[in-house]
Amino acid sequence: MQIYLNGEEMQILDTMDMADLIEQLNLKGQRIAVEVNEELVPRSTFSGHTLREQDHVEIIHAVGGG
Amino acid sequence: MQIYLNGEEMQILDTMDMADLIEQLNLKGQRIAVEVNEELVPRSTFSGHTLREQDHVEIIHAVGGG
Amino acid sequence: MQIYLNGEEMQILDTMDMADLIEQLNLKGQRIAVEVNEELVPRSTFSGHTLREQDHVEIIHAVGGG
Amino acid sequence: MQIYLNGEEMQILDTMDMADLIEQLNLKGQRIAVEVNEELVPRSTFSGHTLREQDHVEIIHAVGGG
Amino acid sequence: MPNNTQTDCFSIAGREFTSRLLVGTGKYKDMEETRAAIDESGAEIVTIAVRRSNIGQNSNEPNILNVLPPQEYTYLPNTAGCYDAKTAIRTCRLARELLDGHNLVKLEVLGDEKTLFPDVIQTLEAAEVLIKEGFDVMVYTNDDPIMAKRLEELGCVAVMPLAAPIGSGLGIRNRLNIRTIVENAKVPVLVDAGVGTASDAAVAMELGCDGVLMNTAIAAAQDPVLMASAMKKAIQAGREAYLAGRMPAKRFASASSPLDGLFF
Amino acid sequence: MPNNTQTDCFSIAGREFTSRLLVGTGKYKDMEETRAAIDESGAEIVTIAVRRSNIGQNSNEPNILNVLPPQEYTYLPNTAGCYDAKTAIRTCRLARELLDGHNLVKLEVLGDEKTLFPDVIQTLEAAEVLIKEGFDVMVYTNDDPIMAKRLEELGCVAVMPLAAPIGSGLGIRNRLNIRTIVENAKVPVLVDAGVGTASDAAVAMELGCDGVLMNTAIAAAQDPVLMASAMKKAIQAGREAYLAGRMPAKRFASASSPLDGLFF
Amino acid sequence: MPNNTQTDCFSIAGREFTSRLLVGTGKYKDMEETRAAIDESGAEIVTIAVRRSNIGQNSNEPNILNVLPPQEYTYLPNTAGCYDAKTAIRTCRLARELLDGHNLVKLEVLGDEKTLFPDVIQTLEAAEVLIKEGFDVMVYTNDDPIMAKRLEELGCVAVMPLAAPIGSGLGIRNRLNIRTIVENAKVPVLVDAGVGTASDAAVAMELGCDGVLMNTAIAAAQDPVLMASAMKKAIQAGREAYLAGRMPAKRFASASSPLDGLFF
Amino acid sequence: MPNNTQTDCFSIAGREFTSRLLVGTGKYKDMEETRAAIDESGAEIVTIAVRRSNIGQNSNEPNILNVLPPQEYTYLPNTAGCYDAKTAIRTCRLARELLDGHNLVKLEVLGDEKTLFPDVIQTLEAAEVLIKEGFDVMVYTNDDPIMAKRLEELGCVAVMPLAAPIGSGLGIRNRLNIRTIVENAKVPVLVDAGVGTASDAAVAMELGCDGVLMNTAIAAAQDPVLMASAMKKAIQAGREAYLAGRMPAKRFASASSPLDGLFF
Repeated sequence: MQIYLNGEEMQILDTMDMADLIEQLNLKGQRIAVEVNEELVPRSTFSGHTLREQDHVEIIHAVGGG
Repeated sequence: MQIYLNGEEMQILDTMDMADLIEQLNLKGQRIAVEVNEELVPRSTFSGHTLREQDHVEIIHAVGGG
Repeated sequence: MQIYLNGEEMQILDTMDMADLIEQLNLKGQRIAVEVNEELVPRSTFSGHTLREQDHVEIIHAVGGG
Repeated sequence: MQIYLNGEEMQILDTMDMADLIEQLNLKGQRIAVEVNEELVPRSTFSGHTLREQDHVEIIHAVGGG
Repeated sequence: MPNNTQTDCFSIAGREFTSRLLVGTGKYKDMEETRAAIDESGAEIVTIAVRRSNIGQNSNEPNILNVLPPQEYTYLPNTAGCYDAKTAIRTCRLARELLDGHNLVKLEVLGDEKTLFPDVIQTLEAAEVLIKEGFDVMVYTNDDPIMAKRLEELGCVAVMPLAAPIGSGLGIRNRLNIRTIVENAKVPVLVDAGVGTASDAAVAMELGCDGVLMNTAIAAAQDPVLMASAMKKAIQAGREAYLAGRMPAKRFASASSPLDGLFF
Repeated sequence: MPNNTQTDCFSIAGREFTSRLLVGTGKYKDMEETRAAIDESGAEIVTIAVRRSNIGQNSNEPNILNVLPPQEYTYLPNTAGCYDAKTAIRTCRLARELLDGHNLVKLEVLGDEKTLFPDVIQTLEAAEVLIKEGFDVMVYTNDDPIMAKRLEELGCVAVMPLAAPIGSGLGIRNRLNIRTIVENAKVPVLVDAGVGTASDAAVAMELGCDGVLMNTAIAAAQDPVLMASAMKKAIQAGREAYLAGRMPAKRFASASSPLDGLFF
Repeated sequence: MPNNTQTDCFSIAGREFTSRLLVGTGKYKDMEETRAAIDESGAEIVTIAVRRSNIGQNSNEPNILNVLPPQEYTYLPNTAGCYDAKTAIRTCRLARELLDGHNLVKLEVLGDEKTLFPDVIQTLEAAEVLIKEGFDVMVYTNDDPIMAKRLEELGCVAVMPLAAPIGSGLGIRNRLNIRTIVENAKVPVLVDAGVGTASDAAVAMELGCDGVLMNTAIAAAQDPVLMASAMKKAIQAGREAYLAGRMPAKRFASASSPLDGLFF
Repeated sequence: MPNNTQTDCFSIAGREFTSRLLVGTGKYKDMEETRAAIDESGAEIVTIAVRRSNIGQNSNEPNILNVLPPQEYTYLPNTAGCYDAKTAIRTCRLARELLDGHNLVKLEVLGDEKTLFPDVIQTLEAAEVLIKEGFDVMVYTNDDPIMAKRLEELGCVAVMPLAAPIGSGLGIRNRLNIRTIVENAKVPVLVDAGVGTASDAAVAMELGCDGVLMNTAIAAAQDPVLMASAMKKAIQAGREAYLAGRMPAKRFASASSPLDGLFF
């Protein structure tokens, strides 16, 4: 199915949950935080958080800023 | 009955309407505006506007200010 | 003989006095003032003020300034 | 004879020289400098510098200042 | 001002004005001084306050509305003393009734007594209601360009940032903010409050303001009438300087007399 | 200005003047603009420079003395461009001869080309000689109160401290010094040089100066004639504000509308 | 600082800090310079931003959190770039999740891109929600004392008025407002944004601020590491001067050397 | 200051110094406070005055020279209180004799008691004589760039323009003049007099001055020792900021956090 990852279209398997996505993106264990459709998805709930068609997924990290 | 006129207690006849009050106060024809219980009372409606026990009547005029 | 007029070399007749020079320069009657060798030469003394070889003559006028 | 010491009249022996005066004032060895009649008197010349009637002697030292 | 005088008027809520000096009518010694100073100022718009009429004590002192008759002046009733939207709205309604439907008001909702700075939240709330009720709102605000823009977008007919605290006479504390407000605005911007002397008023106009509203600077001068004249001229001077386009400032000198033709 | 206009003139070397704005005549586009701007300024005293007459090149352009005739204006020939006492003295002598004995001069002896600040040592030297020779010396100086006093004691008829470098338009850099000079002086004090816009001129007058001399601020404005009008009004405004006695500045606010009679 | 150093720390949301200089981590040439400058600054609190992780492009450049490890620094994630309450709230939630529940945030909700001034209405709205959700909110605001008080009353742990527009380096435009905010506040007041050089930071502290937050003034200096050192010292100097109690300013002079004992 | 500390010393008359803060020794409560404050300031050069020794009254109070021994401090005897060249010269000769030939002096010849501004004419005269007699003259002057240059050309080893009247604490009244003096100078330029608090000292250094000489700002603070520490840091901060090269000031904002990677 299709989702949007950080604003870009992306095709993923219908069976994937957030944990799978993070894994596939090689972001496991990295300092990130995730939003789906403007709602925060706590890390603790990644596995089990099923993704839906057209979900807007945002994966963010820290950068230098003032 | 008792009303409050510009913050002061005042005894008036139960039959009085606003027109009567203004008359009694010798304010007729003067540049004033009137509020009862924080609601504006247009000059056009003075006669007929009956006063009630405990009404808070404010009669204001223009003064110098900046 | 040679003099310097407003910084420029100039050849004049040996017999010339300041009045002659002013005349020759068509400056007669104009609002000017004259210096020779850094000394003021009053208008009243033009005729009779003989010029000498190498005299530095400055003829000045008024201009806009602040 | 009379001299002026730091603005005050003072009687001293006619035979006194500057070294004697400094001694008498218990200023020997102290950090001071001396003027007589507005002229500096080097320490090296105290003995031998004879004082004269009406001399104005100034003995100065260092103080806090900015 | 040379030829273009006639053309240099400005309009508030459809009314045209030629004087860019707006004055308050408070703090004067008496009505006579009030009238003399305001005449001298050349002001066309004068602020007034509404207060309880002192009933009974049949004071013979003339009312401000007689001293400054409506044929000669445009009244700008204010909401001075209001610390919340509700009282400000009540005040405006009373003022409109008092003035037979005159709907031009100066809205000020104050935040505290020490600074008399506006409470911008309450100000926005009151402005919204008053505009809905058909008032033409000239609004007193702080010198925040963002807030000034919001008030304009809400429909205020003029935005009036403070120069400094009301009655402080400190002059324009933040010229950059005033200039930015002016550059952003599509409605007239008037500096309201804080002007202390003539040069302050000239500065406000040189920043591009459409006008200045003041009271204490005139009323609290040792000679209010003479200061009124000074302010009138300062406003014109600042306006003309703004229109004339000032010379660029340079760090170093540049001679005013020609360098050529020197004879030494 | 109300009634006391007629009384508010000032005198330099026994001559009475009503306009406190003195203007230079340099840097204008042409003689027409020069005349128009100076008319608009209302100036009575105008500075001029003396330079080599351009012999031969029979320029038809009118001379400044014809454009600004002596019946209408008091000339103030300057010594612009002089970097030592000697050339300044020569310049003044030539100017006096040129103007049939007119002995009012503006003495400026410059220190360097970057700042055009005065060389006060050479200025003192020149002033002494010129005063001995009967000149009425209006002297350009820095804003040092001590030097201003020396020049007054020497016999200068007016002391003219700079506000900022000539032609910089930076306005009054050091208000305290100007105020101190004014307080100490028994002769007229005029700010000379550095004014950039109308409010600068008003500030100078509010500090108590007797007048302001400027050139570039008017000539280098985008619209010199309009700026001349602005400066005229700013000088009057600042003067009147000074005479009127400004309100004291306070850190905090003070309401302009009465606190009693509030109905809420 | 002499003896009372140890005692002069300040606390935000129950955390104690000794450095009153807070720094941003943006705009540096690279991570190395970032680290060097921030080390030199002595800052204990550093702001960070949250942005989309650049997925795929497996950039080896170290992450800011590794360069400035949490054992050494207290993070202050900001909401830079947010123009409404909603996005600011989302940003704070993500930051808290990212930092394992760290709930100290810098809230800024911007009004426009030209000034980057805050939208105080949206700021109040966001602050209310965030405080309810348990965040410790250090809030960026304008220099309006009324608004500063509202934000404090709402429960913000620190109020951070701007000195001038973010990244402008214009210094403190309105000292009176900052001083008034400090005098009214019961929570720490930090100047945030607008500082350009060391003396600006010292002035902020002399006004009584508890600290200063800056980024561009250090990062955009020609030598950021040296400027970081300058800022560290300036903050300390200003703080000590505030505590030491400055001499009163007088208009005129007062000799530093004794007048008695003069021998001439 | 990072690595380049060691290299950042400056020299006066061939002597090298690392502290750019010079302090006076007057106006302190007692010698103990004098010593404590001057220690804290880190100053290497201290001014002293010479006065009549109080003969007879065998005061046990220690002499300033014992409190601040010559092994630890470089003395800078001043001519405070002198209003003409002659007394200033006498004072310097006495000081040199007093200090066994030490020929570094601070020359100040005052113009009046109200401003304590220098009499530059008398100052030039005295400087010329003193330099001929082999003194190293650090000279107090006004902020006129022309005069500063003359004094340098005469051979003064340092030029010390005032920031404001001695003991006024008004800070730097005319930054442009100080900057111009610095840019023109080939000898050290130190701001002398007028500094009131730490930020004033930082500003002086940011303008490029080589140092600052002060007395009242420290001695008249409520806590002189703490203020001495503040001044020490402010001087270093201002110096480092000058060397670091400050960011350019811009009128509008520029974000400190990246604009790309925004997720909303």
